[in-house]
Amino acid sequence: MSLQTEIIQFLLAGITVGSIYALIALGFVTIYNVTGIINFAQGEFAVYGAFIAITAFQKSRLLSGNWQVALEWPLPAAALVGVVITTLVGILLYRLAIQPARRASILSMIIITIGAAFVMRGAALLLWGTDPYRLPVFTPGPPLKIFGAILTRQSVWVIAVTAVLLVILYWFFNRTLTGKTLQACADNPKAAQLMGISPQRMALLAFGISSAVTAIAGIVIVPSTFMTYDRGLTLSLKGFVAAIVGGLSNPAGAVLGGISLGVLESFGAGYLSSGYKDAISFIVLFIVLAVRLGGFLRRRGSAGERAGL
Amino acid sequence: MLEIKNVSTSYGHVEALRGVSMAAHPGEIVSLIGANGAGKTTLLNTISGMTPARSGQILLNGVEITRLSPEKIVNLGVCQVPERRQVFATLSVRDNLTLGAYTRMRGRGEPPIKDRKTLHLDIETIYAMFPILKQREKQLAGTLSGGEQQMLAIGRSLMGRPKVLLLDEPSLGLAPLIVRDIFEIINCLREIDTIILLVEQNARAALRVADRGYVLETGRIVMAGPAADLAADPAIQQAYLGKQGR
Amino acid sequence: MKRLLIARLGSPNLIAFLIMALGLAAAPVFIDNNYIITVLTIIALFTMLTIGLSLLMGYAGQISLGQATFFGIGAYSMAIFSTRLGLSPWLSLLAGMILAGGVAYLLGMLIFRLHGHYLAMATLGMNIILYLILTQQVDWTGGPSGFRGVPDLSIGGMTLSTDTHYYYLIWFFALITIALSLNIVNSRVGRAMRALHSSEIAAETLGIDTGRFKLQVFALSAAYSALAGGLYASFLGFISPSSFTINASIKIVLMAVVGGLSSIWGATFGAAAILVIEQWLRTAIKSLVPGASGEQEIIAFGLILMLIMIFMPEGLVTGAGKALRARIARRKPERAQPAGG
Amino acid sequence: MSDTPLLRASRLFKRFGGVMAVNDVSFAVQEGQILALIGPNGAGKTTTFNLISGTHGPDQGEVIFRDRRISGSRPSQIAQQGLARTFQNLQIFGEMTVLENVMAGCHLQGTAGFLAAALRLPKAGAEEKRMRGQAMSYLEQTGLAERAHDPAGSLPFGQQRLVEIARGLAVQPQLLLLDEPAAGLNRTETEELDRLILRIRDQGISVLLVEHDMNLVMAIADHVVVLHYGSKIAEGSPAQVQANPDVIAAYLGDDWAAPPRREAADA
Repeated sequence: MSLQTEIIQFLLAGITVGSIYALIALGFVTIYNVTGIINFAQGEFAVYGAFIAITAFQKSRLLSGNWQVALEWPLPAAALVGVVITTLVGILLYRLAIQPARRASILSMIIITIGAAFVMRGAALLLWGTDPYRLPVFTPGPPLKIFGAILTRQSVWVIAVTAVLLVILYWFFNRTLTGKTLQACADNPKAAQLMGISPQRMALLAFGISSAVTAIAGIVIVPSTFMTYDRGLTLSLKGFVAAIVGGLSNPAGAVLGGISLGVLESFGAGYLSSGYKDAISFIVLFIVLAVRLGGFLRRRGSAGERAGL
Repeated sequence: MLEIKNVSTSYGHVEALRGVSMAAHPGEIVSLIGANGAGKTTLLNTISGMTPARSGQILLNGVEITRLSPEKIVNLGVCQVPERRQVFATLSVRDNLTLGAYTRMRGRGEPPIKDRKTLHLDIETIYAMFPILKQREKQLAGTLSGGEQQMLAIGRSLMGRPKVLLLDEPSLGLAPLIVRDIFEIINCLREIDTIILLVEQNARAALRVADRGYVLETGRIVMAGPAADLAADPAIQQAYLGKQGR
Repeated sequence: MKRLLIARLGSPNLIAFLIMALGLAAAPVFIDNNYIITVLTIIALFTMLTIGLSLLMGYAGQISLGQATFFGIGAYSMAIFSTRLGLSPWLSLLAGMILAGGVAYLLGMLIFRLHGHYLAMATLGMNIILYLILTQQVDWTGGPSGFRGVPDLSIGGMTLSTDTHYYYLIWFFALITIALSLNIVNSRVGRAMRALHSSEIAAETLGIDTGRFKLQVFALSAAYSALAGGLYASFLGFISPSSFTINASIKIVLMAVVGGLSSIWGATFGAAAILVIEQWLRTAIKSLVPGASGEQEIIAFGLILMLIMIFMPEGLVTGAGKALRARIARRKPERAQPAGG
Repeated sequence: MSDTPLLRASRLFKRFGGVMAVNDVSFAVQEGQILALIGPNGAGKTTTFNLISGTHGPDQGEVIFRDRRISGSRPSQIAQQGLARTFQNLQIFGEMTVLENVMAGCHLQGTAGFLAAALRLPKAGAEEKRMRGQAMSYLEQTGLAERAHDPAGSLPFGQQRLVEIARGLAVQPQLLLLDEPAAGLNRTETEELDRLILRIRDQGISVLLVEHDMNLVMAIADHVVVLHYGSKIAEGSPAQVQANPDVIAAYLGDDWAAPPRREAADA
């Protein structure tokens, strides 16, 4: 393989993985903007989306084989169920754990979402065990060739789904009343309240949207990589790093951050060391934090933080 | 009418309002004046539910609104123009106005907005009052000048068709010439036949534009009466600048 | 001097400390069960870890979700220095503490400019990087399959070999940790730390160099953790990266939270409570769901974390004490003014 | 020595976004003086206060304290120079006892570090005893001695204010900055505060005061500086500024700004 092809190959792989990071980062940003909370359980939504879709799609043995499920729905229906149930989980998380503690300190809120991540991860372990799971590729067929580099059909799906989601979200936030209401809440929660907008209702909505987007990320990636119950944490951290790189409160930045992180990882794994691939994102995190947080990011905080939500 | 009966409000340990009673009627402008920290803004926040009263009653046309959530109070037609304007800086001028009608579009405020056309007409009414906002329609509110933001904040509140309009320090931080424009606008608001409560540090201007006034000092109403009488009272100056110094 | 001594003897901390020390010293006489002795020893280790975190989180108000990093540094320093570099085990233990403290200090210089979420994530990242190093640098660490043959410590020519030996040794260090920490908390530096937790800006205006204090506390908590790590490595003789994961870090957070974030005694209680619950849950889950494997107990841990933070953010020990006092305080005026009710 | 002021703020500027919060403000605090910084809402008092106490650095200009430039230093360094402050929205250490709060204020009077504290070295013990004694004397001065062992957060608001002042005194400052000390106090508490501030001044500690309560300012200040729209518009004795037409206009506004009300126009 020529150097040029190799570079394109790494780039394509990076963009594919980066799309997933971008979606998770968007999930972070959506919740953070409206509520000022960083949800450490974010990555678990991706795991749940994938696992639920798989369970609906194929015969599954849950609870260490004590519970057999054979729904065998078609893939689109299974995926839909994955997204819907995960969204409900997200909404439940807000109602049961976040809303009752909404006046708590940041430290408490971090611990609560960490606790939530543990509960979700433990429940996933109990239900699905430690086995790796995979969905079949959405459309089987030979991979595409781009300048000699290979792009699998599933990668095309990943990138396309990300692109479509971005368009939908853009439309939602900028063209619908509800979307603008969410933006208003992120911008100035106090003024939003004076308009008769309920910040708690908006926070619930943010959790719903965020968990749905992250669940979709989990579902589109699971045909190309195995999903295990403990992937949530790594996905959370990568999504968070992507969000930070993009400025944390900026959706477009989150997408760019996600894709650049994916590309960086892909090149790092290819040229430096595949074993330390996961360390790359944290080194990026440390650098970004050191360089930028001393300055404007820290002072600004999110709207929710200012309002004490 | 708006009635406030013996209302007290605290922030944590600090009692910001101590047994305040007052009333206001549609079509009149009532000014609340007093030195910094006298409790003027707290009074507005207590009416709008942002800082709930600890005791006492607030009645709007005979219906008790004390301790309802701010959202419910907005639904009943109490709209506040907050201190320092608080426009949605990252949204366009038009979107800011649209969100001002949020409760009406959700069918909870009166009269409800059922279609885009009604909304459009309402926004045009605001543009007629503030032509500059129409010019800036697509601009982000954060890019507006202070005076324009104040107009937008007032326009946004009017989109809610308020029965009670609470104006918190509309002249704060604005250049003197702009302050004049803002007071001109407040004077015109009398025509919409709403109850208008005006909190102002510029006591002289506030009393000139108002029909009646209340003077607050450390959370209590210490003087009340027709605005013209208050304006002529030397005790006002003492309320602001203290007893005779050395 | 005599009065001072009496005053000290009379302090509840000292009495509690003495009772605890006596009880622990006597325990092996009555317990003839290696399993229980081992569990008690592990409680001592986690007491040290939890106290380190309590000082950091509860007193200095800084969050760390990566305390297992320093636990790991201590353990692997003990293993590597004493075998590969030929240092004596005691020196290796000390070296591990210094190394962990130094790493914390340097890292702290970078990450303590951060607040809240960022700090939490950065400390998580720190833990993940350590885990990667432990699994990747196979030549030094033995990789994922672990490191065998960590030497035993010895005192005055006597090599510590039995579980009971280590029980005494590790509890000795744990009690020292408790004593030192109690002293620190009730001193000039302790007040500075608590002030910093309560209001950083106010502490700063009293002339407290908050930046330096955070670093020092972080380094101290790291040294405590490394001490626990070194003792742990020597006690078991075998270590593997899986003991130093984020799960372990969160478990330490959980212990601190259960005990109350700003309570030294709470740390011991939290460590004991969680370890006992953990043992119990492992068997309970297996009997509920036959064939289940893995760390399902984290469901319960997560739930405990959430419930405490939602309903009793100061932690069980502090929170329960406060609730009780509030109840008594509520009752008093009722009794004084029966007509008022 | 006596002709150089204790603190001199010269030509301070501070801009927040598009707003000039502090615009070319200069003034001086003499030794043994109570200086009040007043002005209507949004005049820039608090920002000026923050520039002096080191919470913010000025964009331009400098603050000289005892012949040393303190602007741009960290608050802890400024405290070491002999400048203490209180906060408008109280920043007491609520979980600590009143005594511990004030002992935290004695921080600079001690040197014991982690090691000395952990091992309870005799040096640390003696130091601790000395600090405790000092702290108690400040509590007696402010009338808080009886509450010494109560958690500071459990005190009524007025006494929490006093805890902050006692804590500030414990820094042993030459200049004490008080940020709206009377806010939230009732009338008797304010009068007690009057007397306390005068006593502090009589001990030789200068006081710089930002305050809304004009009765308090007019009763105790030696010198008053008036800010409006970020600029200094007047200074002088209380009686002088009270009679100053610019000050009156700043506080009460200009009625030309408003058009006359409708009825008046109709009549």
